[in-house]
Amino acid sequence: MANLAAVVGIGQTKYTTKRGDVSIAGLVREAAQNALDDAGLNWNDIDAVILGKAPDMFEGVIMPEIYLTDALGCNGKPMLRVHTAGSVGGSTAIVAASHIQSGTFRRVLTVAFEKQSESNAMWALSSPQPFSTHLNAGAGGYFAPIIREYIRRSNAPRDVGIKVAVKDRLHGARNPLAHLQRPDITMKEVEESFMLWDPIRFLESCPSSDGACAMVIACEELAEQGPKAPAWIRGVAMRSEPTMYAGREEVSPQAGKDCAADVYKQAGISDPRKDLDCAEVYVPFSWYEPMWLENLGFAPEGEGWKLTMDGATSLDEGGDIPWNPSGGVLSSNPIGASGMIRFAEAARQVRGDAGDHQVEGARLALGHAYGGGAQFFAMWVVGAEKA
Amino acid sequence: MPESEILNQAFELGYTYTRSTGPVVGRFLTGLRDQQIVGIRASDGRVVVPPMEYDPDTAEALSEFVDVSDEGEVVSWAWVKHPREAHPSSQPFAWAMIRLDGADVPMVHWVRAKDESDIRCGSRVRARWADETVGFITDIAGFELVGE
Amino acid sequence: MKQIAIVAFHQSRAVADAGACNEVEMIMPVLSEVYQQVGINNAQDVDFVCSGSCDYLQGAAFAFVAGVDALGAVPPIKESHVEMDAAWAVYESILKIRMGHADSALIYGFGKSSPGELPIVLSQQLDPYYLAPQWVDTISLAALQARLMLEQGKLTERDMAEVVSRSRRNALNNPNAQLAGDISAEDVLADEMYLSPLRKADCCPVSDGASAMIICTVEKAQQWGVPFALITGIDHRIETHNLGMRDLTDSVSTRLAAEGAGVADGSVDVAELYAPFSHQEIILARALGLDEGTSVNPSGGVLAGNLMMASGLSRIGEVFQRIVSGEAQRGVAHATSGPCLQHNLVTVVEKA
Amino acid sequence: MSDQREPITGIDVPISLKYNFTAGAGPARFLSQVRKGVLTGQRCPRCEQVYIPPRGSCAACGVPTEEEVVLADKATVQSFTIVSIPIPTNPIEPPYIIANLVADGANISFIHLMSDCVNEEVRIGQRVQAVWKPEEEWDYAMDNIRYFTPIDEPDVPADKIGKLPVSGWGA
Repeated sequence: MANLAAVVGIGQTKYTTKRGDVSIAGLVREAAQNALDDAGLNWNDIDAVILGKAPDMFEGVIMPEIYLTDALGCNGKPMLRVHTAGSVGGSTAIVAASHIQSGTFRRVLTVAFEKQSESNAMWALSSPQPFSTHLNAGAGGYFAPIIREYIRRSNAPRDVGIKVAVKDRLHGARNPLAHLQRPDITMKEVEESFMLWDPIRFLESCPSSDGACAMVIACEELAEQGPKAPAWIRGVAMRSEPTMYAGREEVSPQAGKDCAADVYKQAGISDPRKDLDCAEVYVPFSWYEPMWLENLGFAPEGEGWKLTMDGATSLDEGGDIPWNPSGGVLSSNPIGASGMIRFAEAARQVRGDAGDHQVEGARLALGHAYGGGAQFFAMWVVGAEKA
Repeated sequence: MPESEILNQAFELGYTYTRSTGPVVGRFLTGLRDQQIVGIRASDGRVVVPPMEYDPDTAEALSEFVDVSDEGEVVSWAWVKHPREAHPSSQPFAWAMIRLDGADVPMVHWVRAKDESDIRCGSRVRARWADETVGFITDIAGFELVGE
Repeated sequence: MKQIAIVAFHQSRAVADAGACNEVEMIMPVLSEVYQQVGINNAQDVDFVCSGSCDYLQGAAFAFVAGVDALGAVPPIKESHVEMDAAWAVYESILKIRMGHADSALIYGFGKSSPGELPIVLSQQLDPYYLAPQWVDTISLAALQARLMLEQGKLTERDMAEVVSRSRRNALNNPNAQLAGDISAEDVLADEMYLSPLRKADCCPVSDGASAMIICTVEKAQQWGVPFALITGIDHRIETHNLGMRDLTDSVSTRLAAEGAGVADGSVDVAELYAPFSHQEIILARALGLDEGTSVNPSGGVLAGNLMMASGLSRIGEVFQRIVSGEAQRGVAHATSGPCLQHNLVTVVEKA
Repeated sequence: MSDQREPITGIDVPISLKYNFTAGAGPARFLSQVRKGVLTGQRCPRCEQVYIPPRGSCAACGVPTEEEVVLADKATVQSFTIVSIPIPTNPIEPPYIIANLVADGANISFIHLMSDCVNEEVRIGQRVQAVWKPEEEWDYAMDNIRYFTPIDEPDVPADKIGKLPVSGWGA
């Protein structure tokens, strides 16, 4: 049996296109310091640091934990660097939790970041390799055909993606840290926005952000002594499958289904829509909400879009299972941190500490991240109670 | 299985990153543009050049800037007989750890010397400023040996 | 704390250029060797997989993703990755086993360093404002460290040459070594300086290759019915990035990790140290408190072949092999990362 | 040297690293055939699925793919996107169609351009064929095929995509 562990401190930066006022270290440090302050701790209280980010090429700093040691108060301590593509923020939190759940440490700091303004993610993802077809059209180009296939199978109306785009931006307007602040966004505006990778429109895509997210995770004894309510980690799961293999189900990847089943089992969840109070799910293109609603078992296959259209996932429409109350990846996307933000926002909800985007009475929440060609999954369930 | 040909192709991973510096790194680079070298005082009182943003021992954010000399002493050095293309000099040169006067912690930069035998630990060196200083580490176009 | 058993290890030959061989093709043969050692089919038969690699070695983002294609990850598997030497993947895997989420784990590391100019590529792991833009390569930084040792009388050029000579001679018995030969310290000293005070032989070669390991609970090892050794201690520490604020003639982080791993709790028969430069082996041996009784780098160490991102894992594997063969009872493996030994991991492996 | 210039808050840092890329053994065998105008897949000895372009392993089974299978240059549209933004390092003018195509005889899609078609009429299940560059321009590259263009064959039902024999789909 794993030891109990809980999130006792959460720190984030404001997400924005370019944090021109800080160095890379300064950005990472800001989130880490905020997490320590939130936990009422100082640097000496931390036993180890676990760092995550997406490819080093985004900032052009190889193995940045080496340079970030001093900013993260890690001189003389263990430092681990995780990289699992877009799911990395989630995986990093899970690896950090394992430092406590294994009984090896009592309190660790975990941080994930991306300073995308230092480069251009599209560039780093599209850098041509010899002998390959130079047709890499970025993440949108990869996911658009999969979305098209989802629409074909489910017969979903064309405005589902538009509705998600509006819903998550309205959620984001409640979250002062969100990059996009669009309280006035309309369906018409999204519909009329430029079609980038048909069927994905500009406003149905995530922004490119600078930002960092950090958490302090502690053992049971120390978590109970903290100044604020802990978010107890009730289940952790990761799954991977290859990017391309014959017969691969790309619309609803098996790795996502298995990962969800695993984390639900640990947390004692049999009906995720009923048992969970809210979810922070990695939705970088709006159509991924209905797709993940099905993949994660919130709706039967082919019917995820109905929940979206019924307002079930909307805070503003009083939905029963709000998805991405923080605004989600569609409102802020510092790639390497995006997964950890989902995990941290889930924790904020069950701590009752989510401000204007608090889901009333949230006791159990899902944090979700995915990466690569929708092949790497990381999920956790956090709760207000230990079990 | 048929034998594979070996297919090679050169490629360049080239990109210009636009880095924001934050106040500490920015202050140092601004100093370089003005041909001034600035360090920062660590929690134990030592002056560190170039300035670190965070103290390695206490993890505290540092902020007390200290002007130091552009002249100092070689603490360690390595002789590059065959410079690499990326290196700052195409002539043989020395990488060095240099403790500037007024600083306690040596910095890594390079030293211009004709021959390996011209340099030793304890050699005095002075920054040679680039013709145009722009606020970049290469504003110091290497250090030159100072006659004793 | 749950005891961890090492049950399988394999390393590919360290070669200067793996030629027409991509990541997957480099990894698959190594994995199939470790599968055979415990009698399993593929990664489906372990509970967790963790790898270590670095995108910049071959200059492609997400290089590690290709590694998954070598695993047989259908149906999906529990898998993770560190952008570090795979020795740290061992560390992550041990945590997974200790927390009860896995009974067994497959770990692999791979690196094809030959396509780029490795010492220059690695200069970009330095701080991005002061050092990386100067393109200070890793060999030059190690040379600055060696000079400090020499100046302070902490070693002589002859001491370094003896490390090289022993490495080359030991490597004669290591079929995976890239550099091996019966050369004496005098032979080494007769060579000209490469990057003074380092001679070429003081520096590890650039190699391509991969290695893999399987670890598990003792119960699982007994179930598999294969010889195993125990990991009785593991710890890793990083230290300040500022080279000027470190005592480069010592390795404080190695000392701390050795203490955490319990190196001093018994005699050390064998030590495999990830010392990419000869003088660093001496720094490490001192920091670990090793004495005459310890056989250091019997494989030849990384001076005989350095699989970036896998060399640290291979050090653990080399010690494991010597213990299960009965050559040693207790050994220490070390892995490093960053310039001038900034980050160090120490593992104690003992006879079961 | 005091001056009134603004303090430095940002710097441009050029990073350039040179590599000599070597194709893997599986990809090299594939590219050698493409150079001769032939598309070859590689069959997994375990699950018998045919991969193109081969990357050295069957990703599902984690075993080397060795047996080579000559494929048709006819394919089926598995899915596609109409791209309206220019792609860095990509000279093609938008809007253009990038499709996931499964060649007859293969069990997995590759991406390629579609052209000589009405963008609005492109659909999942559509039949297409390669339009090759002149033979004298052939190199070790998939862009020996300039693009794929629709052909007059009935659409393939979704559940048959990726399962056609090399002899193709009844005309």
